[in-house]
Order: sequence, then structure tokens, then C-alpha cells
Amino acid sequence: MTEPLHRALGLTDDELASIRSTLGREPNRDELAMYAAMWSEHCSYKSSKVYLRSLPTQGPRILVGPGQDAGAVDVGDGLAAVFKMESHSHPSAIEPYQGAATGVGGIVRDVVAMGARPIAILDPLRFGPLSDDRNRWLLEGVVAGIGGYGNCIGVPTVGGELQFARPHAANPTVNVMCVGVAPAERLVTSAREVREGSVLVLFGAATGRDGIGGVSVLASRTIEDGADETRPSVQIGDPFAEKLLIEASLELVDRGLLEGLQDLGGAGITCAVSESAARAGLGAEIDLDAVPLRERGLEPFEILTSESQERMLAVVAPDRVDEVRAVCERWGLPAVVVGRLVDGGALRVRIRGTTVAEVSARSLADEGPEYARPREPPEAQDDLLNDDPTFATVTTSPEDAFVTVLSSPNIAGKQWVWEQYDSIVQGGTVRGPGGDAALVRIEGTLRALALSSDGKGRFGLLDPYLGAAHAVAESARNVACTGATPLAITNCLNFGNPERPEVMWQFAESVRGIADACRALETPVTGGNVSFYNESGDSAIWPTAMIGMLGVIEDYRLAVSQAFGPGSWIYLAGETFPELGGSEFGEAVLGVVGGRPPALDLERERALHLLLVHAAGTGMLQSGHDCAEGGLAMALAESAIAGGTGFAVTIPGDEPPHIGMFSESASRAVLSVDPSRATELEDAAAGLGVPLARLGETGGPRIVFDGVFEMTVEEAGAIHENAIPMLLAG
Amino acid sequence: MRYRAQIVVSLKDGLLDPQGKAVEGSLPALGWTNVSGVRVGRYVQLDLEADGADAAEDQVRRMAERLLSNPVIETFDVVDISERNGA
Amino acid sequence: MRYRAQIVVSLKDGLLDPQGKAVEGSLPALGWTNVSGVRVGRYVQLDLEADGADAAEDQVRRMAERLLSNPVIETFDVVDISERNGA
Amino acid sequence: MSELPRIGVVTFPGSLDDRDALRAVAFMGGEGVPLWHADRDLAGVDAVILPGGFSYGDYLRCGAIARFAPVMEEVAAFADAGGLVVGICNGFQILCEAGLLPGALVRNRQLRFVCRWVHIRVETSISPLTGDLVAGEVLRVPVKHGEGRFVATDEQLARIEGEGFVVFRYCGDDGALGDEHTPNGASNAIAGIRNEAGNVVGLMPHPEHAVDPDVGATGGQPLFASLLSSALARVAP
Ligand SMILES: Nc1ncnc2c1ncn2[C@@H]1O[C@H](COP(=O)(O)OP(=O)(O)O)[C@@H](O)[C@H]1O
Ligand SMILES: [Mg+2]
Repeated sequence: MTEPLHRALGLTDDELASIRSTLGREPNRDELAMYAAMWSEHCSYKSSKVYLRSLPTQGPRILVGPGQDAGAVDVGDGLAAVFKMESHSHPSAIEPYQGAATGVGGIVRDVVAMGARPIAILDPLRFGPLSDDRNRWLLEGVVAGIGGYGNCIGVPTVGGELQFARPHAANPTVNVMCVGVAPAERLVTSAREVREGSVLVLFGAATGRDGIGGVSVLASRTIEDGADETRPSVQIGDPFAEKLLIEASLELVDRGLLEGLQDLGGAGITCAVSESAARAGLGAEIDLDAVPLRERGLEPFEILTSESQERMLAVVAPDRVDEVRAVCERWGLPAVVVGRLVDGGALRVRIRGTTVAEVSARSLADEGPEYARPREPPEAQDDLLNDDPTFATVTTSPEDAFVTVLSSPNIAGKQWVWEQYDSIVQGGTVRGPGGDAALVRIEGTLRALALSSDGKGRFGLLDPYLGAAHAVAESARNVACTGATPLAITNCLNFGNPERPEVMWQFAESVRGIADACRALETPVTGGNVSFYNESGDSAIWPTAMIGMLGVIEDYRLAVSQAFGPGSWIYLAGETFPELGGSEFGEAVLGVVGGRPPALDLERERALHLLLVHAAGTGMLQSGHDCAEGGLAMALAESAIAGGTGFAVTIPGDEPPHIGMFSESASRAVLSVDPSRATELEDAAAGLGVPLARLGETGGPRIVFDGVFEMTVEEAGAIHENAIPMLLAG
Repeated sequence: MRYRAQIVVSLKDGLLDPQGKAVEGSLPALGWTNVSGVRVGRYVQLDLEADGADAAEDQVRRMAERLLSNPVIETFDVVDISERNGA
Repeated sequence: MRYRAQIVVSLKDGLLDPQGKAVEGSLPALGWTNVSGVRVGRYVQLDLEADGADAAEDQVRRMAERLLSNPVIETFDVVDISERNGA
Repeated sequence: MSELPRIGVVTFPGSLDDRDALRAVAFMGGEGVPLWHADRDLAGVDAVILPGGFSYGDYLRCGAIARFAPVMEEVAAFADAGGLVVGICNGFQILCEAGLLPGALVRNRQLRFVCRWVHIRVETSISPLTGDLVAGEVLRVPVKHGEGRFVATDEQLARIEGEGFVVFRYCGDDGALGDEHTPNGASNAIAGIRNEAGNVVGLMPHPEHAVDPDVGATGGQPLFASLLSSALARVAP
């Protein structure tokens, strides 16, 4: 049977009907293709919009909120930090290198389109277990692709995440976050004055049959059904062209030659032109004959929806076009006039003198469908919650458990990954990968941006609301641990098929969790990305709200690291409860993914951050480290390994040791101070109402849990560092 | 018997070939203005033991599909399989 | 006339070829234990206008020497030059 | 004489560490002079740095295309006349491709890009970067490359070693050599070499990323200090 064209393109009958009524006639196939691309889940957010509206987006330091290419935050001195996170999971699942590489290219262009110079990349990743050689192939390819592209364009990759879970085997999660900096008054936002008659200049790579329908097909249909026709939609990245595109774009912005700038991503020219026009409340005329093509014989709808990489669209005043051309030429980039903005809201497309499409720009860009899809918790949800490792009888010795958790690939050192990334190019990396948050200084100031990306898959599966809220809390804590103040987030929401009520419930709960946490921690949402259909058959990935947190430290010379040095007193800030639900211990040692995730008191969380920032700012701390995955035991071990310095501690509380060691109670950090500053820290903590318990001291070559077990830091370090390389060796 | 196989792996037609593009772009500066359609691929040569050329070719094809290329973006071509006496 | 040339560039024999070794190393795990001597090189295909095959071959060799290969580490082989009528 | 040494840094399409090199020159008290690949002009600088990066994407071979840039004719002439030329990472690769230095740089043995702080041992004072140092000194600097494994023909290698053209080797913090200290499998742990005349040097590590204590170790400082004093010392050709 041959299904009708609109369905083949991913449009429902109702969507077709509403296109008909907007046009007052049948759409031709070029128009249908344009709508299909623009109204795809990926471009229109039709299933998620209703929920995303509930996110807090206002704040004194927010310069640009959601809705633009990327969000922007005031970081002082009239400078803006621009950042956004995006998913490239679907292409990466079938061509890991190019899929991940083009993911980097896309998010970098989003930041450049705001007029900002990209200064950092982070790459939170999820894969299936490394025992399967396909998962090893995916991990190796994705990491090589992110490095291959990021290293080649000269933007340092300074952080990310790498976690493993079986449900991510068929659908790996590949998110990439890019951060840029620009003078606030020079940001290229739609607020800019764009006039009727302004010229549309397309510059960068030529257009080919790349990812035709890639957005609407690749991102809106699950891998399984029709994997074959989705395949050609994977694109080849050209990082060299991207580097030239970045330099040319920023020179155009610096020289004030632009009224607007748009990257060409999903839905290609159709998206860039209709959004530019709609934002200006205008229409547009474009001439496809002008578009440089990579091969002969492209049909109009192919040119209109092609997702060829490394292209940008500039909105330029007519008298500036020649200057724009000259700049592009200097960087070796073709630049052509493809059209202009016109009065009235119509987007008119011509080729060889005849009009092939005439539709309302606003209907394409802003009037896509919007669904409040049915949602309800999975039946099995309660059974999951009731299977709680906190109450399991544990026969494994604390020492064996320690080694098991330390060598679990979720906890183990990630240097195999980040050594493949240039983390120092541009000369601003004060703190690269390996700590709680990366620090990238803002040139010419003593300020640095603090960046962390975190997602909580297991917690999310057990309680999507808590999972998302914990992700926000942990990323903010990671930032605060360095002494920086968390300011705002971006996010990428990775879920299964939204047409299934369970998935929609997970999504709605996650958004609610992000909203509550961001309100309480005063870190508004500046933007993000939604990736649905991450499932095969009916096995979806774990609901994963990936959070990208941005903070600022006023003087990076006062930044705190997680590394222990000798002769300090060790404190645990925050309180430990018997909370092994959804813990690494539960999965790695007991083989249980179940239970209630730890409770989260956002007021306590915020108090902890205030303490961390204050203590760092007054130079009290020898070290500070987030206490999260793997619990207190792992936080202590990581600080010891990082500093090559041992410790001796007594686990507080009278529960069995494995509770105190591996519970993942929220709002905690492991601090070390010179004894002479101890009372100062205790007073500060008391003042802010943060529980503070002294655990012991640092020093020596050994890790010592009093009366439980001990081992050398060297041995622990080797286990931590070698775990992932050994798994990859198969 | 021992065979030597030669396989060429190249990007599918229509896909951007950044390497080819870069080479082509650099030729005019070197005075060669008459060149077009530059494509850069991978060349793999290997020796294998097999009883008969057909068996050899069959295995080479399976290796090329599974390991030497990714059918999502690449095509391969077994350009030659010939018997190697001795070494 | 228009010619299509195919050039293979490979690492000199003495040189360690980690890519070839990696491929070879991963074959047994996939059940292929009869393969040896895997070498990975570069394959370049291009079209050029020239009056006569000799002129074409001559230019291709010069391009291969100057740009497509590095004599310190690589050797090249013009595996084929054939006339292409039309496009 | 109060005049600052003027150090040119060439920007090719795809150069990445050009800004960092200019910053490092200024940090160490020199004057950085940006140079452009398409210009046949070195602006009368006292020394030239070919910076790190991915010129022309490093497609085909690293440095294979950049070596034909117009500015390279000037750089070659400058080098022949005794001018000081330093190639860092991609710059080293370009110098090898251009034949201004022997050997070549190929894919890392482990087939992965590597970004890591390493130690290198100075092997000779004869080079634009080591004039103020003595053989045996150990410096901490970062490497970041995918194709940094130095190789050469047997004859070349024999000559490079025989005549002391090796300027840097990868080593441990104590200066000891060992495979575990070599991040890419380079022949004889070679991290950098010079030409016969001693006025051209190339190295894979990035001294320009090791001058500012706020962002790491400072093993690059003595190298830039040497470059600046050699640049001052000689009258540019
Ligand atoms: N995919 C990755 N790319 C770059 N850096 C990574 C990646 N995965 C982990 N890292 C780095 O390893 C360190 C530990 O990661 P993680 O355990 O997630 O830290 P935390 O638990 O404090 O959030 C962090 O500095 C992180 O940036
Ligand atoms: Mg984390």
C-alpha cells in the first residue's frame, strides 16, 4: 500500500487539514514538504510546548530567554554568556562518528548565530553496557566524532558526562552543549531592527541532498521502523568549513554589518527564512536559482528542506551586501543573495522565474500544531518504587562493595574520553575536565564561567519529577563546589515516544521537577531542546533530563578544587539518610534498579550552595567536592585520588557501614580545611543552617575507613582510571 | 591457498566529501585548473587463506560490510582478489 | 578529452600502520582467523581534462608526487586512467 | 636597546592556536605580529611562528595543503637566510611537509587524539627555542594532537640522531625516557627537531599554552624567553 504523501512526510490528517484551511487550498508537494519539516516534532515542539511554558525563564541576569537560537546571561562587565544544549542521538545511533560530529557543528552554530564566540563545549553521553561490542563501537565513534569536530574548530571541550544503562543500547543519548561569550549590546537577537527590503544572504557550504526530511523523518520516527530510508539522512561534517564560518560570522557581527543572523539546521532554508521573516513580522521572497548546489538536479523541496551543514543566513541592509560578500570571500566562503524580506506575511519561493510555493511565514514558524497528549504513570511504577535496596540484606563486604562501585563505568574516571578532546585551546581553560565543574575564564577579566552538565537516569526512571529536580540540584552543586554562583540552565530532554501516555507522564513530571528546582535555586531556564522517540519497540530510554548549568566565579584565583592536600580536617556538609533507592550501590552491587530516589529539600540545597560560595570566596577551603553518585565513599575516594593524598575517616551514624558510605542523599559536599580555619567554617555552616560533621583528616598514602577497611590511594586510583579502558579492551 | 585482496571504501555518492573538496580547492593554486570531481576514500589491502577465489571473495565482502565500511554512509568495492603463491 | 584517474597512496612498507593492525586485531573476535598483512591507505579518484592519456597520466603523477602523497612516508600508484566520454 | 622583538604568527585557514601564540609572545614581553597566509609579506618580523591548529582541516595530510600557501614562499626564503622559524604542532607538520625539516608526523600509534600534560627533555641548546637552556632540562608542557608520531626514513633518522638535530624528547618528570612517557609512539621519543643550520625548529607540544600560571604549568616560559632573546640578538635577514 502507498500511504498518502503527507503521512509519508510525517504529517497527520488533521495537520494536513489545518494546512489546507490556512492556505485556503490544497498545498502543493513543495509546500507540503516545508510544512512537514517545520511542523515536525523536532522543529515545532508540538508535544512539549504546553509543558515547557511552565518553566521559569525570568531573572535579573537573564538577557535572552527561550525562543532564540540560544539563551544569554549577564556575566558582568557588559558581557553576555550565551549557551544551549542539543541532542544528536538519532543520527549517532547509526553513524556514531558523523552523527556526533554534526551535533557539535549544529549547536556551535546556534551560539554563533547569537553573535557570540564559542568558548566551550560539554558532551553528556549515555550508552548501553560496554560488554556489548556494538556499544563499544558507538562510544568510540561518538567520542572520536565529538573530538574530531570540536578539536578542529578550536573550541575546547571542557566537560560532559558519561553513563551507561541497558535501555540506552539501541538508543544512545548524545547531547552537546556549547557556551559562547559576546558583548551584551552586540548580541544578534530578533529584537534587532529588521526592515522590509532587507536582503537575505546565504553563506557557507553548498547545498546538497543532506538529511532531506532528516528532521521530520530521522527525529520523528523511531529507529526501528524504516531504519533504511532514514539512513541516507546522516550527514558528513566539515569542521574546516565550520571554522571559517565562525570567523566570518563573528567578523560580520563585529563590523556591525548584520541585522540578523540565523544558522541553518533542521528544516534548512525553510526554517531560517520563515523564522527571520516571522520574527520581523514580515514576509519574504526567495529565489532558489541563487542557492549554490553541490550536485545537479535537486528538486525545489530538496533545496528548501536540505540540512546541509555549515551554512548561515544573514539579514543585511541592501547597502551593506557588498561588504558582507567581501568578508565572506576573505574567509573563502561563497555568499549569495537568495532573497529579501517583504511586506505582508507571505513566504514566496521562486525557481526559474516561476513561483513554486507561497505560504504564510508565521504559519510555518509559529503556528505549528500543539498537542496535550494523554499521560499516565506506567503500571509497574509502584513495583519499581517498592523494590528498595535501602532495606535489602547486604552480604557483600564494604571493601568489595567499594571496589565494585569505584570500578563501575558510571563512577570510574572518564579520562579515556576527555583526553581525546582539546580542552585547552583558546587559552582560557582554568579548570578542564575531571572536576565538579569546568572553569573557563572570560578574557581580560578575573571572572570565569563555571560549567557542569548532569542527568540522573536511574532517579528519572523511578521518579521523573525527582530525577529532573536532582539533576538541576547536582549541576548547581557542581558549580558551587568550585566557588562559583549558579546563574542559569539550559537543558536537553531525552525521552521515548510521546504518543505513549507513560512517556508523556515521564516528560510532564520531569518538566515539573526542573521548574520547581530552578525556581528554588534561582537558576532560570534560558533554553533547551527536546528529543523524543528515543526508543525501539516499546523499550524507551530512561527519561533523561540533561541539565547544563552555567555559573560565574568572580575571581578564578580563588577557585576550589576537589583534590585533597595533606594535613586538613575533613567535613561532610549536609546530612546522610538511609537512601539507597536508585543508587549506584543498588545497581552495581545488588543488581537492583529500584526504590525511592533520595528526598530533595531545595531550601537545604540552596543553603549548601551559599555556604560553598562563601567559604570559597573567603579562601577557607583546601578542597570541596560534590557528594552524589556512589555516595560519601566515592566523594572521599575521588578527592583522595585527585590530590594523591590519603585520609582517615569514621563513617557517621549507627546504620551498617554500607548505608553511610553509599547512600546518595542529596545536598551534601565533602570539604577539607586547614585546622586553623575549622571554627570559621563551622560558624559559617551554623549561620546558614547547614549540618556539618567532622569525619577525620587528610594525609598519608592510604584511604582509611576506620574499623571498616583501608587501601592505598594508588590502588584506588588505578582501579578508578583503568576501569573504562579495560571494558573497552573487551 | 593464499589470496591478496584489495578493497576501496568510499563515501556514498551525493554525500559531502570534505577531503575531496579540500584537495580540489587547493589544485588551482598549484596551477592545475583542469581537475574536478575529486573524491578521497580508504584503500585496504589484506591477505587471507581460503580454498578458492570465490570463498575468498565471499569472506572479503562480509568483512567489508561488517568491519571495513559503514553501509550508512559508505560503499565498498573489491577491486582485486588474486592468488599469491608463497609469501 | 576528459579522463578519470584512480590513485592509491599507501604507507611505505617499513612503517608501522596502526590502522591496519587495529583492523587485523579485531578480525579474530568476529571469527576471521585467516587474515594477515592488513594495510590501510588512501584512495583518490579525480577527473581531468587533457589531450591524450599520456598527458593525463603525466599530470596525475606530478599531482600525486607534489600533493597527494608524501615521499617520506608514502608511495603512490596510479591504478587506472581511462577516458570518460561526456559528463 | 629598548625595542621589543617582533614575532610574527601566521594565520592559515584553520589555524587555532594563533591567538594563543600571540598572547604568549606578549605575555613574555615581545611584540606579536599577526601574519596572513595569503600575503607574500612577513612585515619585517625578527622571527616567525607557524602555530597549531588544523590548517585546511588537516584533510589529506596534516600541513600538506598549507605548505603551498603564498606566505610559505616568504617563510622558506626567510629560513634560508637564517631567519628564526618555529613550528608548533600543525606548524611542525607544515615545516616537514614543506621540506624545511626532515621526517614526517603521522597518526598517533593509539589511533586517538591525545590532549595531556607531558614532560619533555631539552636535548640541545642549538635552536631558536632552547638558546637559554642546557641539555637535560625537563619542562612540563601540554600536547594535543591526533597525528604527532614523528617518523623518518632510516637515513634521515640516523642523520637526525647522529648530528644532534633532536631538540626535545618526551620523558618522565625525572627526565628518564620510556615508552609510557611517549604520548604518540614517536620514533626515539622525538617531540621536536631542528634543521641543520639550527634556525628552524618544530615541536608537537604547545609551549604557548604553558606560559600563564593561571591556566596551568609554565614549562613554555623558558622556551619563549629563549626565542625572544635570540630574536633580539640577531638582525633579521
Ligand atoms: N563525555 C565527557 N566529556 C568530557 N568530560 C567528561 C565526560 N564525562 C565525564 N567528564 C568529566 O569527568 C568528570 C566527572 O564526571 P561526573 O562523574 O559526571 O562528575 P559529577 O558527578 O561531579 O557531575 C567531570 O569533570 C566531567 O566533566
Ligand atoms: Mg554528574
